[in-house]
Amino acid sequence: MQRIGVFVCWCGSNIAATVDVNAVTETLAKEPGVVYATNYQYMCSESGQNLIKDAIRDQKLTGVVICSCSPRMHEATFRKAAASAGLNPYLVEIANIREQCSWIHKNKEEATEKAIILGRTAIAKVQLNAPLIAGESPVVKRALVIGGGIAGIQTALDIAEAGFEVDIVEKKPTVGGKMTQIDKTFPTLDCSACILTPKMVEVAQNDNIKIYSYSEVEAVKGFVGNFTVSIRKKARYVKEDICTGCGLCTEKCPQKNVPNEFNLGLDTRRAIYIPFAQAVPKVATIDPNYCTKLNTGKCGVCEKICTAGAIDYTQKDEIVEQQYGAIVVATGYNPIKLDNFEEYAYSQSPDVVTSLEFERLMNAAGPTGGVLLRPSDKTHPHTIVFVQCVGSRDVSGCGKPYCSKICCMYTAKHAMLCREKYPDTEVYVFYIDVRTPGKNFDEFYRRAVEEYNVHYIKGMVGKVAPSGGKLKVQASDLLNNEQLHIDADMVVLAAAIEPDKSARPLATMLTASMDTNDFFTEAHPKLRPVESPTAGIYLSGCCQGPKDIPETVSQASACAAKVIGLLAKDKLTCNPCVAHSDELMCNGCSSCANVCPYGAITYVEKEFRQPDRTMLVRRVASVNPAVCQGCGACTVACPSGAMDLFGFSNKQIMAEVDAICK
Amino acid sequence: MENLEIARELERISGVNPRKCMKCGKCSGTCPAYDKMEYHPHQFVSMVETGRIEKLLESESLFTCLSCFACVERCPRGVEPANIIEAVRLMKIRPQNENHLHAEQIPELLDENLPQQAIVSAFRKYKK
Amino acid sequence: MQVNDNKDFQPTIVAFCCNWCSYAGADLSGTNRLQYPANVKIIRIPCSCRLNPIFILRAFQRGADGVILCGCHPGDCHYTTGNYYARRRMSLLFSMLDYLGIEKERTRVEWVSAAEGAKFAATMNEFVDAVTKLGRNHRLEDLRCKKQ
Amino acid sequence: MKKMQAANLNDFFRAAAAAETVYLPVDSADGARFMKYEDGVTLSMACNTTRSAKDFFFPQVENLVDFKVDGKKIEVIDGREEVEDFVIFGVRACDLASFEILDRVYLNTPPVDSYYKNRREHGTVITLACGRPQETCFCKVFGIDAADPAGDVTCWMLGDDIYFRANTEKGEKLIAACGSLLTDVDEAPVENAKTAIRAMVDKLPIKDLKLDKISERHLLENFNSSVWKDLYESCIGCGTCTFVCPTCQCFDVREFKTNEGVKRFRCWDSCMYSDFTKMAAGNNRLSQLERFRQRFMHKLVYFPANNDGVYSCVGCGRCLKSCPISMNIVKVAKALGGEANE
Amino acid sequence: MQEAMKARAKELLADGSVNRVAGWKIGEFSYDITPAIFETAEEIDRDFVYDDFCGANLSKYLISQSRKEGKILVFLKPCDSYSFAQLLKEHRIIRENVYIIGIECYGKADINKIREKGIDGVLGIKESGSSFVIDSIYGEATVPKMDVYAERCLVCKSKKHAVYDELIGEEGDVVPSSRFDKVAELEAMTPDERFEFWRGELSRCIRCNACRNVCPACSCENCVFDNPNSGIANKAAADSFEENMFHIIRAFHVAGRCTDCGECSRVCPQNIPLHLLNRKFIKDINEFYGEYQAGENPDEKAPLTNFTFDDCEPSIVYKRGGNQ
Repeated sequence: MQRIGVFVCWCGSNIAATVDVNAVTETLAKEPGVVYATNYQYMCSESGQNLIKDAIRDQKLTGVVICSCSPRMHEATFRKAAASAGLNPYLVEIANIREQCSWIHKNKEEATEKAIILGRTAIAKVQLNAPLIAGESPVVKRALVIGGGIAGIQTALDIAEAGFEVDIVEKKPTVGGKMTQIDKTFPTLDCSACILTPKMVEVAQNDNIKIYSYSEVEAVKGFVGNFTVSIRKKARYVKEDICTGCGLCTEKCPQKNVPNEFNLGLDTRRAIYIPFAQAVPKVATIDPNYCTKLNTGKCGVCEKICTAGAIDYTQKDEIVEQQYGAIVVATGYNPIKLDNFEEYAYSQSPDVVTSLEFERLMNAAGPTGGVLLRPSDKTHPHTIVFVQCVGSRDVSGCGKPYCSKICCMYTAKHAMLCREKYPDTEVYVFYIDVRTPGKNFDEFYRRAVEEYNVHYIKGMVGKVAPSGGKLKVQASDLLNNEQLHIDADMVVLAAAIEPDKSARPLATMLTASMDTNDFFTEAHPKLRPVESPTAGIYLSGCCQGPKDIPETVSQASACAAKVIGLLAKDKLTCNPCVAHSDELMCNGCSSCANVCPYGAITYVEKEFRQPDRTMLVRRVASVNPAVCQGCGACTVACPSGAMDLFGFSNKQIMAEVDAICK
Repeated sequence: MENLEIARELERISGVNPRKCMKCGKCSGTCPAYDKMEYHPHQFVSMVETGRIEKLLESESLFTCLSCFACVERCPRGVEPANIIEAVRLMKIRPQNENHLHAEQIPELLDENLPQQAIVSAFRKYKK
Repeated sequence: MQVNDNKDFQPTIVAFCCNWCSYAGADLSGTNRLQYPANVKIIRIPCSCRLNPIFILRAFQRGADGVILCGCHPGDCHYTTGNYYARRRMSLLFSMLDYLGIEKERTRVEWVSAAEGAKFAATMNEFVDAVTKLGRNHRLEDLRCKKQ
Repeated sequence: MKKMQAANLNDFFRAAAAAETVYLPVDSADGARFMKYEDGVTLSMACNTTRSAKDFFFPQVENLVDFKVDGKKIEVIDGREEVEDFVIFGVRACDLASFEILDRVYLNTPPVDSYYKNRREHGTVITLACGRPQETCFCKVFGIDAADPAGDVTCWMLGDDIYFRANTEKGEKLIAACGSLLTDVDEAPVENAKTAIRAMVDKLPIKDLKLDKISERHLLENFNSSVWKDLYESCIGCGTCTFVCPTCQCFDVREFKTNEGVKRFRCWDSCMYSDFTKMAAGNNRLSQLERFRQRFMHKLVYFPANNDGVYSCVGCGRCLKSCPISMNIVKVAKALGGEANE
Repeated sequence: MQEAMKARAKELLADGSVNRVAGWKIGEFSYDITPAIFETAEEIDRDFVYDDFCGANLSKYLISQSRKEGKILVFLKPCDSYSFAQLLKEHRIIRENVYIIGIECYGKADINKIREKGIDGVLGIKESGSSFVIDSIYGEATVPKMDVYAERCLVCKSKKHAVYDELIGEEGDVVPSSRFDKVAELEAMTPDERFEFWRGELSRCIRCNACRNVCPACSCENCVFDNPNSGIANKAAADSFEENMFHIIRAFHVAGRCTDCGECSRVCPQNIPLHLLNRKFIKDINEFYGEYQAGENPDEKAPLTNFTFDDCEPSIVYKRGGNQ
């Protein structure tokens, strides 16, 4: 039998002025199950709380209804009070008779009647409340960072710095990411490698960080605090722990004609290679697509030459399984393919390059040793045209609908560097809008125009046609209302950037949501920008949206802070108001899992004793209470009613409905 | 000067929403007839948007457009400037109860410089 | 259309409000002392997607004359996607109720954010008016639950 | 024996309806069904109604008692409906026989079901001899004479004339009340009609269903027969057969929480349902096979064993017509060895 | 057709590919055909039938049958195959244990339509070209098949199978169907007329649960209406509200999952056009969220477990169709 206590708060005169609290108390005292009812001036005050606590003890209450202000105000207060008196905190219900009654009604009779109904409704609900115990799940104190670019590096360093172990999984043979390929950084024009490589070294040397280079995430199981991740360490045919990175093999390898991806194919490398001098780990890797030994069984030059004996042609992919408490996605971006933009003649002339290729052409470690030369004839270009928004802000289906955000700034940087290094070049930048929000960004852009005399032209290039060693550029100048025809030596395309192709399958593995452009969605666009809606998954860098380096680094650190916050806990307290499935009723139809935004529902094949005493294996849903956030979408999707929500059960809500409509 | 009603009618006829234009000028950048035109593709879009139709109707540009559709092909926002030009052209050459033309009259009116579009349009309308 | 049972007809209205936006919006209209009729009684649910059509029918069975669901604006759901599902479910359910000849004005969905206290009060005033005009719910009532 | 022109049937109903409510089979979207007589309502010519006539005495839902709750007080109120006198016209021989079977359950064996008794006492049954039996009819198997049913009054419709014979005091009274419409006549035409009906019944395809191998004597043999396994599998476990059956008499007592308390009512239950006779300890028939078997064993073996050999089936054929998967008592009986001589 | 099916079934039994066959078994009067599981060639020779009265959809039986020992052969008509595919999508059938033979179907007859034509006492029905010759107690009659085909067959939506392992007979196509005409007709009525219409129909409900139990989409282990813990369990339509409640919620629970196989209306002993409720949901889903056919595409998300950011608002109901 229920023993319910009802506590009506006056809230000074806030409630008592419009609601006859005595009448409410007296009427509710008569409700079935109610054994105690009282009212008090300020129920939330210490003496008010003591009143509740005493009643719980003296009256042996099994449920408490407090008619007071909104539960958003003091539900936590009253639950705590009940808990301290030995009553399960989830056996407390609040009837909101202030915000939703006394404050909106003037007529005392009407307000009193409504307060009684609201009280009765809370009583009806509390009759069906079950004591809930917030579950706890242990937290594995190790984080996984997927992607070893600047975002991943920064996040890993910050987490490691706080004393937690971090693993970085990088699919390339070295960490560093796109930033290693960039020459200078805006708006300060400091050397990218100079600021990045110390961080790469730091990552390599930090005892808390382990790098899985040339590796990919294969499978993810588990949930926040307790993920199990399988990592595929791809065979690099070089024993990582033995290779000294001397680089002798990369000089002697007879297979010379492998396009060098680090320089975006602008030059070549050997079949065994170290991507660049500052690679971390500085270990050689054999490219199985080009290695003669691996493909034909003959050669073996590198093995012969390696004094350390690090070459192992028999190496196989290896799967490592590891536990993590949190996973950071830092998969980064790539420039889009320009197949859809034939008007710019990218595939027709080597002198039409993307901005990233241009970075390599300007870089001292690049294919031209830092001297800007046309790829076609290695001559010095005198007229360079930069085209902005190539594939960005494009809803025609050829490109991406969003603004890639970084192009305006790096184009200004390129233009400025060109003019600085080679004052004899004419530089044109065709823009739609120049977007420079950021500290010192606009100043930087204005400097390009004002001090370096870069020709910024409002308008778009309509056509680039290679002709007689020149590139005929046809464009509109909207401000002068004329069409321009420029004979350029080089055209540089600011290609839109898109999330890395590995992001989509990864999102599926992580049950993290993505938008239509394959950027990961954040848990809240304003308030939780570095978390995925899936608990325990965090977002760092361009996987969430286009970002420049400063922004990426700040997001990476923010992300690390969130991860540290999670890993600092020994246990996670779960919200006990979560969904649960009645296995006997579950059909295993997957309707619930299909609507779950958190991937909290999995299916298990379970053996059940049938009514006729035979055993039958059925597929049934199982909710992970650590992952479920308690929205209840599944409870309605479930046709059999097997899925229900603690704290807001079907029966509780129906009891409330009944009480209101009485 | 401004005639927004006609502008909206043009939008209806052409099926083009000029407000989708982000004023990048790629249409005019790609236009092969640019120099022959008083108003350029991006201006057509902009002028229809703001209702400055009369100037367009008076302009020769209407018939200098080759309808090559390069602007439609290149537009990153799917605005379709050529369609809007065609709509303005229709408004010029096919107003109700005006400039009636009979098929028999065409040979004598035929002029080397008459744009192909106008001939075809005239035939389409008056062949019955 | 039903004829009013009497002039003093006071409809019973059940409002399901999601915990994160609309319930807070309702609180805000209280904080701002914006009045709406006492006929409206609010049931707090975690998210609009928690609203089972059964609850709506149950309310009508027990004597409700109107049922309204308030949730976060599409795109603002605390659980990211809840209200999108609710929107589909309610569109179909309301269409079905209309198909069965049940007055469509008795059911409504309104998106009310935590900042829209004024909208909450206005919505409730409007809804109560609309339902009052319709009169008592006869088409989905359960005679066994009829008030005596 | 009295006679009336069929054309005057409406006048007869009107006269009868003046004193008490008259129900008669009327054509509707679901076939013929019993409806209250009102002006403009006409008698159906269908062989029988889709639902049986048991509803009059044993309705699908019947209120038993109400509990009114006020705060912590509970008041018990007899929720029994007042039943007034009524007439059912057009009950066929099979349905009439079903009343006798229901009587055995609810009246003749204590405790007497007062709700049933109340309705039974207020009802006057006018039977109608069958004119156009259907392929699904097999009442003869149970010794029911479709040509001469009893009831308070028996009617025969012969061409333009309707013949009436009062069998009981209630019947006499009813006939007397409508006396002005009726004339006394000789029984000869009726006798001829009976012969014709019986001849017709003799031509029906399943009139010869033999049930000798299905009985108390063969109880274990029947119970353990392998045919159940073959037959039950198609059964979808709905309650159609039991709900259209005139003799199925199982009910469940349920409670409904109203706004003011609790209504306790009984409603038909079906032995085909998985929660039939489910108790705290569970269910006594756990599989659909057992439930399926129960229904037919009850009708053909257990009931006759306890009721002087009277089968709990009257051969009305409703289950043959309405079973979603066309499984029925005839197919079961034949599978159990009751094959008719062909 | 029937002979080819029998032969193939016996073949598959004989070579051990399957150990059971789900098909249709001959009845007393040639129209009362019962779904059955055949285990031997003899049973097939004696009882197996496939004709114009084999309307019953066998797919739901596979829920339990596919969990039994060995593989079962099932014959599926095009519309049945959609139910099967939908059940498969919901993980209710173990596919490996079922061998499906898709069979062609040009429509199935409805005995009630024959009876409505005043032909009663039906003893046997024979096919004769495009007509049925009906032998009855009261004489012989001939009716064109089309006149007595079930409504669901007259508005057939697809002669193409959603899933099969092999086919007997011709594979057809998805065909244009006028199945929403009646729904549209109801939508065009005034709410009062619609209310009257549905009261007239639903008030006949006897809650026998035939519609639910036969429905391949209603495959719950325990229906909410049977589960005393659901709070809405009910055994009888004790009030007109219960009729509405049961049918609205049932239709809602199968919305987006119902393949429109029409079994609900076929089995209703009270002739309630229950398919009009399901079709209303299908029509609305098509109109609101784009064409969707349950069971057609195993990878497509069901409309109620899916959404787009710019779905219509529920207020669309106030704006559209129907007289006031």
